[in-house]
Amino acid sequence: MIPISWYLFLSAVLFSIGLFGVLVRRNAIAILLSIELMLNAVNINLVAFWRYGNTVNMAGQVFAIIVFAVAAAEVAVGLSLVYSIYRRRNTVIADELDLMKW
Amino acid sequence: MNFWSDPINTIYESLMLTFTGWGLDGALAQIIIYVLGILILITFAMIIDILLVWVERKVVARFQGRLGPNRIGPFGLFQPIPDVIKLIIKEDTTPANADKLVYNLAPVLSLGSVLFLWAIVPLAINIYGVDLNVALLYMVATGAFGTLSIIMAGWSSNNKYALLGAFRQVAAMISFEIPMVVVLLIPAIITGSLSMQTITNFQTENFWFFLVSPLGALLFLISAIAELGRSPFDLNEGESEIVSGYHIEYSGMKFGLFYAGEMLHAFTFGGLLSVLFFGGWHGPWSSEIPFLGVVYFCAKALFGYWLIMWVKYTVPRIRIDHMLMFNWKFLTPVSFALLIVTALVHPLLRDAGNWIYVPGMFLSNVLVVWVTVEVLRSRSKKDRTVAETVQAVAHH
Amino acid sequence: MDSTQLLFLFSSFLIVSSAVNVVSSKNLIHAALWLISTLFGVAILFAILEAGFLAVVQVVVYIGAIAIMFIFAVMLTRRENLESGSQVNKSWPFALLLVVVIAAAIGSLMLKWDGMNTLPVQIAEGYDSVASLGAALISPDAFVLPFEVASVLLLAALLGSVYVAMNKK
Amino acid sequence: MQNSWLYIGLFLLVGIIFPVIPLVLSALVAPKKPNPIKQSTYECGMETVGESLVQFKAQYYIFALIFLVFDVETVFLFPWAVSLNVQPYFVVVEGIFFIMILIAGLSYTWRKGMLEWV
Repeated sequence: MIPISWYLFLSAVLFSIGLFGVLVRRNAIAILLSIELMLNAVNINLVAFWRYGNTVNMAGQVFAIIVFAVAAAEVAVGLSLVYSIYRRRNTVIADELDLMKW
Repeated sequence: MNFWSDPINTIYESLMLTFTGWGLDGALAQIIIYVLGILILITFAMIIDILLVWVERKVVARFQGRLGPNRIGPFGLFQPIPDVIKLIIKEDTTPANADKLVYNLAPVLSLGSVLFLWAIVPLAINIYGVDLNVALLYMVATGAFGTLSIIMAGWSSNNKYALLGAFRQVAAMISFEIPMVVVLLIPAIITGSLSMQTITNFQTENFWFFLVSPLGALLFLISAIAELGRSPFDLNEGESEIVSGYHIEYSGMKFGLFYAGEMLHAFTFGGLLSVLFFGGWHGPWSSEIPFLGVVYFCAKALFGYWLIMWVKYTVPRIRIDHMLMFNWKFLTPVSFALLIVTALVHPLLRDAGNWIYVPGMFLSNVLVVWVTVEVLRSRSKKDRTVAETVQAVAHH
Repeated sequence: MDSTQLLFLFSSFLIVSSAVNVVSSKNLIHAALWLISTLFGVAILFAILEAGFLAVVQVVVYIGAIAIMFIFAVMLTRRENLESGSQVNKSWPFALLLVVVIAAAIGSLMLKWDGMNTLPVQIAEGYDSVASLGAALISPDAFVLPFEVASVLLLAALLGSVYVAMNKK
Repeated sequence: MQNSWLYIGLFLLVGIIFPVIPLVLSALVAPKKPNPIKQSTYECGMETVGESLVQFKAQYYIFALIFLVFDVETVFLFPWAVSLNVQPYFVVVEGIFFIMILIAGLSYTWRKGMLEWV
């Protein structure tokens, strides 16, 4: 029997790793990869709370599925933006994208 | 409990008694028995795989008016054995710039992704790996590993042709996955379950789904051929353009694993076609004698495999753009139309009895086909008119 | 230490070590492959949590689609991805500090909560989570609105991303 | 439930170890005489020109995008399909509404010529 704290700590660690990746990676695609880690951390929590709460109430699983949809949408739009910027500026390094300064 | 009517459970219980008699923990004994069962199942699959090498070579020879293997054993039946020995003792070269770990992992994952499928395939009424309640999605999930192995092989070989072949193949696989998954929803709607065992049992008690959804079976077969990367959809190995596709750099047993995976995959898809639409192991006396069910299952799977081979050796390869257009502009809309019609008609006729339900569903399929054909006809007429006008203008 | 706990520890080791590799890999294809291994670990966790449907969906959606998308995108923009320079930006020590502080804050918040030792509830015999998930998704007094909105979200993502990716100049 | 996932887990483990056996066998038996020519990239005997990781058509990426969206959509449809038998009829309409929204997306990309192989 696993107490819920195990899942919560694991997901906190995964979330932190993802957050670190988002903050430090220079490549925009790597930033998106790290966001996926954070979304997965959220999903672990949602499913764990479904399992350790009232399993008849499916809210946790439904939310997890919605997170899947959001993750897919985020990847689709995010990668398309990266690709579009790459074609115009020939770079995927986030630091070099300083369009707003112009 | 009798061995002939329920072999797996009989063996399971006698083994359980033996192991716990030796003083083993119950859970541990269960795991050991599971592993033994899995090994037997996988060995069975691999024996079929080895026989398939002979079937494939013999049948292609007959299609092309040749004799095929006929030296070793009766009708060349033992030909696969030297084939395997040859693969094992061949030198295995690795390109110098390859990404070694990924390169070696790819063929293992490729065969593994096919073997995973055998966990859920029901071989007979009570002979199956596991009755998973999300088996249909599990089937799609194993396909994800197959796609992954192709990308890994193509990328890690560090070869232009391999990479191009891998991307062509992956584009085809992911495109044709959509109509396949949509067609999978049809048995799910009818039975209200995603378990292969429930689907087969339902067909045993009522009717084969081939009768209520012939179009679904056809769409499944077409998208299965594309998933397998077999002709007419074998773009990954257009010899004149990209040599041999994603496994161009592989040699020896690593190539053998890709090859074995491809064969077994085709057979397994034949089996899944039979499970989903042709009653799986269902046949005369199959419920009383499970081993007869295994025979029926293998016969039906072999028939599906033969259909795939028939198409492969008859139809020439089509161009990649045509292939993707065929999927997105024809197969996907048709499969969604079929899904919508099935979802609309099924609840209406569900309680009406089989004598109304089956013809009703069949007619709804016919309706979808008819509308599709009409739409295609009007479109091609328009295209032809445009082309003729252009030609007439050019003449003047 | 029972078998479920061992399995949990194994999969959490897989998740965390692969996640560290995702963040630190120089080669983006390797990072994407490590992401796949992380996601597979999460799928194992879902199976342990008896959310079988989600475990399979995790593989279908994340490994079968999202990870493949990443690899495609890396291939499309590959002039940059094998660069030899530093993969992290200059302010990484601050980021590390920030992350440690946030992790500590989350940890201390969790330690204050008194439900940390909750054990899983018994799931009734013959309970089909796929069917009840379906019922929850489509019944009007549950989640039918998110269900339909999800399709609008996916539509918006499809149109937006295809438009952005195809837009020439 | 728990047992069936235990079985699947064991199956995945055995299924991934099984293909390694012939590889190990082959590594023990097969000759190993590598040389630079043998290990060079195979391009029908030609010398390799340029980088081997070529950049490829963006069209592949567009199809992957459409696939991604439809793949997620089908995941929503599976629970819907399973529960059709025990639900009232308007549930069918909800699902069809859901499908129609995405079909609209497909037909838009079709109309705009984004499905063409250019």
